[in-house]
Amino acid sequence: MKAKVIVMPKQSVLDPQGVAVRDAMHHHGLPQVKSVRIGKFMEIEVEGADEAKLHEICRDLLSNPVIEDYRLELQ
Amino acid sequence: MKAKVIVMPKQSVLDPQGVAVRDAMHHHGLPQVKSVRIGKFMEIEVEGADEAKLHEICRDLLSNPVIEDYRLELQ
Amino acid sequence: MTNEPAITPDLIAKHGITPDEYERIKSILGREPNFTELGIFSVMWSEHCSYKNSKPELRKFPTDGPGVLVKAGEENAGVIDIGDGWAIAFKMESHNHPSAIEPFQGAATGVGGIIRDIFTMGARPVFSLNSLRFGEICGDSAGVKTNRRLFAGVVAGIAHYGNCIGIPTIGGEIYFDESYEGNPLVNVFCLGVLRHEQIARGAAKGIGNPVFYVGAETGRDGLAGAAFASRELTEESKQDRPAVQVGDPFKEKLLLEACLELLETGCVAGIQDMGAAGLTCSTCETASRGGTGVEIDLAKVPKRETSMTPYEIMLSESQERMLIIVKKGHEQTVRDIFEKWDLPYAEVGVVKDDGMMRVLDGGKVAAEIPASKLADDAPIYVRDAKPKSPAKPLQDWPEADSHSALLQLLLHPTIASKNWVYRQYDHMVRAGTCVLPGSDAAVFLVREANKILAATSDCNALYCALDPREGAKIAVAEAARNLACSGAVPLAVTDNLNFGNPHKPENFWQLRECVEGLAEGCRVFNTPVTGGNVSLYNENPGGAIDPTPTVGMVGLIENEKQITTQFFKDAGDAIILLGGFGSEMGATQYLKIVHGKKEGTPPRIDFDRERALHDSLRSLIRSGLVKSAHDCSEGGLAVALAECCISREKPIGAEIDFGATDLRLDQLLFNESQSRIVISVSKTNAAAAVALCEWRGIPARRIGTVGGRELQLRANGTSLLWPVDDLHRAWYSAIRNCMTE
Amino acid sequence: MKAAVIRFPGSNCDQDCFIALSEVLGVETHYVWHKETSLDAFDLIVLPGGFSYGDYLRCGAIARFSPVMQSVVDAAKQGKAVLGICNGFQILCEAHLLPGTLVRNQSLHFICEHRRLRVENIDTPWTCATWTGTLLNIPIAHGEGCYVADDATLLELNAHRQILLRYTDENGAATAAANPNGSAQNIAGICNRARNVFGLMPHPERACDPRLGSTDGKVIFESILATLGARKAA
Ligand SMILES: Nc1ncnc2c1ncn2[C@@H]1O[C@H](COP(=O)(O)OP(=O)(O)O)[C@@H](O)[C@H]1O
Ligand SMILES: [Mg+2]
Repeated sequence: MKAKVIVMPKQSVLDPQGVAVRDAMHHHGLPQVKSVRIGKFMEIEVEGADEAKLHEICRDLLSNPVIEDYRLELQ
Repeated sequence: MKAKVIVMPKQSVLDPQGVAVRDAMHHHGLPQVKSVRIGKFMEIEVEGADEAKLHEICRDLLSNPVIEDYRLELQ
Repeated sequence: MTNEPAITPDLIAKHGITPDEYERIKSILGREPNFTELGIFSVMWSEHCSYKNSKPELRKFPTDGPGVLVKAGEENAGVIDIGDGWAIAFKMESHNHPSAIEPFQGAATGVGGIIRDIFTMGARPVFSLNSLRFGEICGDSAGVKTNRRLFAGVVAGIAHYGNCIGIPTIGGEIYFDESYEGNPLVNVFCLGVLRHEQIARGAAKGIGNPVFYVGAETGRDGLAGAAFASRELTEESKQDRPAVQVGDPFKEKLLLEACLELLETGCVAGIQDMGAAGLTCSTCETASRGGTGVEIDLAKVPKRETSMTPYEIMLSESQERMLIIVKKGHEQTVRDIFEKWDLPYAEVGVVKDDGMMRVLDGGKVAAEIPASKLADDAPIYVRDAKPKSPAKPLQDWPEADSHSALLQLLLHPTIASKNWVYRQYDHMVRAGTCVLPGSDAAVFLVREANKILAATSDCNALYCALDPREGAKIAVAEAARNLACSGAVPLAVTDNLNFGNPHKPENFWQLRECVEGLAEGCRVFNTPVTGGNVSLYNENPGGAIDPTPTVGMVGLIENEKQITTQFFKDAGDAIILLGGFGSEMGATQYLKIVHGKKEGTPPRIDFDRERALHDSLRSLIRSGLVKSAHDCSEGGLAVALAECCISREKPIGAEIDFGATDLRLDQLLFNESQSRIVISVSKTNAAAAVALCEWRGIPARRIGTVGGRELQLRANGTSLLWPVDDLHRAWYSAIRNCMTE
Repeated sequence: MKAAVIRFPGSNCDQDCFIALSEVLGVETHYVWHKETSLDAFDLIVLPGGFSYGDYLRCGAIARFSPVMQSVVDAAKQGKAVLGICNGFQILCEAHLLPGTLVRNQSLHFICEHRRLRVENIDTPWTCATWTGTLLNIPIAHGEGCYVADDATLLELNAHRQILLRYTDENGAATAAANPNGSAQNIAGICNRARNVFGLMPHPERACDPRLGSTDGKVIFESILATLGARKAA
């Protein structure tokens, strides 16, 4: 089974990396870029784990709930 | 318009962070995890850019073809 | 302003404002405050900004001296002369509560804040220190795991910010003790260098001068963080926490360079960083210092988020921002420089002559408060103080096997090598670090001034818990001793007072005792206090933290030949103990770590003796006799000797013979009596060194010889032996091993 | 003879490089802001360490597109001496002036400490003032210094003797234990085929003053200055 986890900085929290990349894109001939937010993408290969446990781990280990949100997709 | 870019380490490249996270997941009561790979997820808010230009930026700026592959999705 | 909440007693209480304080606000304004004004008062009158509970105590510090160019409290940081037209500005600041919530960002933004305090003075920041306290990190319990997470996160956060901005973190201290569980202490120190004529002021001078906002855009980060830092952390407060501030060291690096470049042009009339209480604090303080008024329009403030209210903008604690008052006619210079550095900037207001802090929102008045009343007329409270019953003197204690006790001490994270930490810090950038972390004090060459500085931070909070006054005195003495051991003469002090809730009389008493102890110590060593920080409400469900008045001390080394390190150098060198064997066992790490007891009377400090000891050591160093010097602190003589052997890249052994003493072996080896230093000198100089000290009235005694692969201690007819490679391995990897458990 | 130290937003070893070149080695040195577009006046171009653009995205990824980089590429193509230290090395890789790239240290920690480096080839302008096999004591300070390249590239680097420095232990053995960051074949520094572009993770500019404990870094600057005729060979 494959699990995909996307961890993104919360909307209200500053994402300095996203800002720097947005500015770089502007200089790169893409002034149309309004905003960039950068998070993590994790591909997890797992054999028969239950979803509740995966959610728990997303919350406790893979993301930092104080500043990040996560999304878990199972395939 | 929203663009999503996923940048992942190439299969052939070592991903020490993925390994560390896999080990941590084992300690966390998920011994079933076989492998973890960690990349970047970018959400780009852009007004009317052409797709070719976005691909160019993915290749030149947002990823490093020596070690990474990217995927671009437009919405 | 239509949908602003009504001012109810409940809302007032939520802002941490008492009914009396509310009356005071009304009399200042001559009317009821609006919502924005209420928020402004609440942050400015929080402990964090107003020191309302600690100010009368802080007045006890000596702040003056021949070298003091800017005194504590006048500006963001004090400034001290170091000769030849050069000066230094330095200060310490806490970020305890933010780090408890989000260790990485909490610590990172702490570093960012103290760096801004320094370059606001016109100084170029050249190095940092950090003083940290956590719960225990070795073991398997959930609590210990949390402590490890906090510790790892804080260290990574400090590394992230300091490394990226390119200011070396060259020293510090770390203690692990259960009293900090859930409430770690993160105190960060930064020092900058400037020419006398470059001192910048945080005053809004010159009626009609434009006011610029520069740096990062304002978002809803850390709304009212200062108020948050001024109350106890509870599960609830952790829930309703403000949006966490995220540091951007890259932006701060640009801000630092741009501000220094702008200051160089001479067109700045006043400059002030936006730290705690952000735009609120910077506008009313500059106006108050300048004896002027400041009017700003929030519509012009660069913002990151849409539809922010005046309340939110004024209380935001977004990082990496500054307020600059520019001499009229020089606006273009500001624009040019900030454009060069790709930084946001905006002209947001003007200096007025009416003494008001006036906040407009697109032309409409959103807040209007007499600036100096807001900044300087916060209520001041003299809290009740109730002495804690003094610690019982130690009568008797069990004797442990001294051989394994030494190992146990060296393995404890409080005493073990901190390389796991400082390897993560870039401690060599700016090419000035002459003595790297791992010796008594860090030594830094300030190239532009051709001056050599030494710096250390110290505080044994176990002593302070058992006797706050004596503990605080020892903190100053130990800092001065660490500087003496590195060959330096102390110049000045900054401090960070970390205590529990001041409404509890015993906590307030501890604060007062510690302040008086620090003040006495600073007088003895002629080290005025240049500034510092107070952090109260450090509590966890088990009670207040151990009182922790951290001392940061800076000294000057006359000549590069006098730079001295703590490790033994060459086989055959003579080892000399200055200050005698000591005997005091109360509050020692031996009792705590080996016997699990935090008890007894801490050692006493005799300042005359201590000063004479430093003077003698410095004169030995000046005459070129000393090859190494290391003081006895936590763990006593045995730990000091072991550190002399193992705290360098390649350990070296020593053979020590104490002869027959009238002390029990564990007492001889592990007592923590003060005013003692281990030095090594070449064999031929041994007799001269001993004679010189004795002539000055300092007990000095040759106790052994450097060399071999073992540390051997003989006393009272017994002999103990440890291979130095084993000691080194244990001590060097202890923290790493705990962290990878 | 003139040297340029490029300043990117976020460079923080620019001053250290400047001092090493100008004060220690006596070379006329100038800072060049990243928005400049000409490097014609210079014989030696140094890309210093630091965190250009905060090292956001990838180290060196954004700096590579700074206006000055086109001139750096042109200068390199013309055979001018180009030196990248730490972040400068990362930028040179991103700009494809050197093969391969630098990724996160295997330990995932930033590491700052002195390290032993073995000189692998003295037949270059950067190492000609020393001997093959010499061990240098020079600090490293990086979080992303693990050099990676595909096998073909590594073969090529070896075949053309482009690997100039390797991490070793005190005895000069390039063991896994002596590798601070997991870099391929213990690589600490490489040059291009033409040998005029050199990138290394360690900081030679921090090892030029005896008061800082080591002067082993000087030999790299002395080599290039000797090559450029600014100084007699040691
Ligand atoms: N947090 C830290 N950051 C950097 N260096 C540290 C830190 N903690 C301790 N060190 C360094 O480790 C060495 C030993 O520290 P410590 O045991 O507190 O010394 P002392 O007892 O002489 O005050 C010192 O050089 C100190 O600067
Ligand atoms: Mg000491």
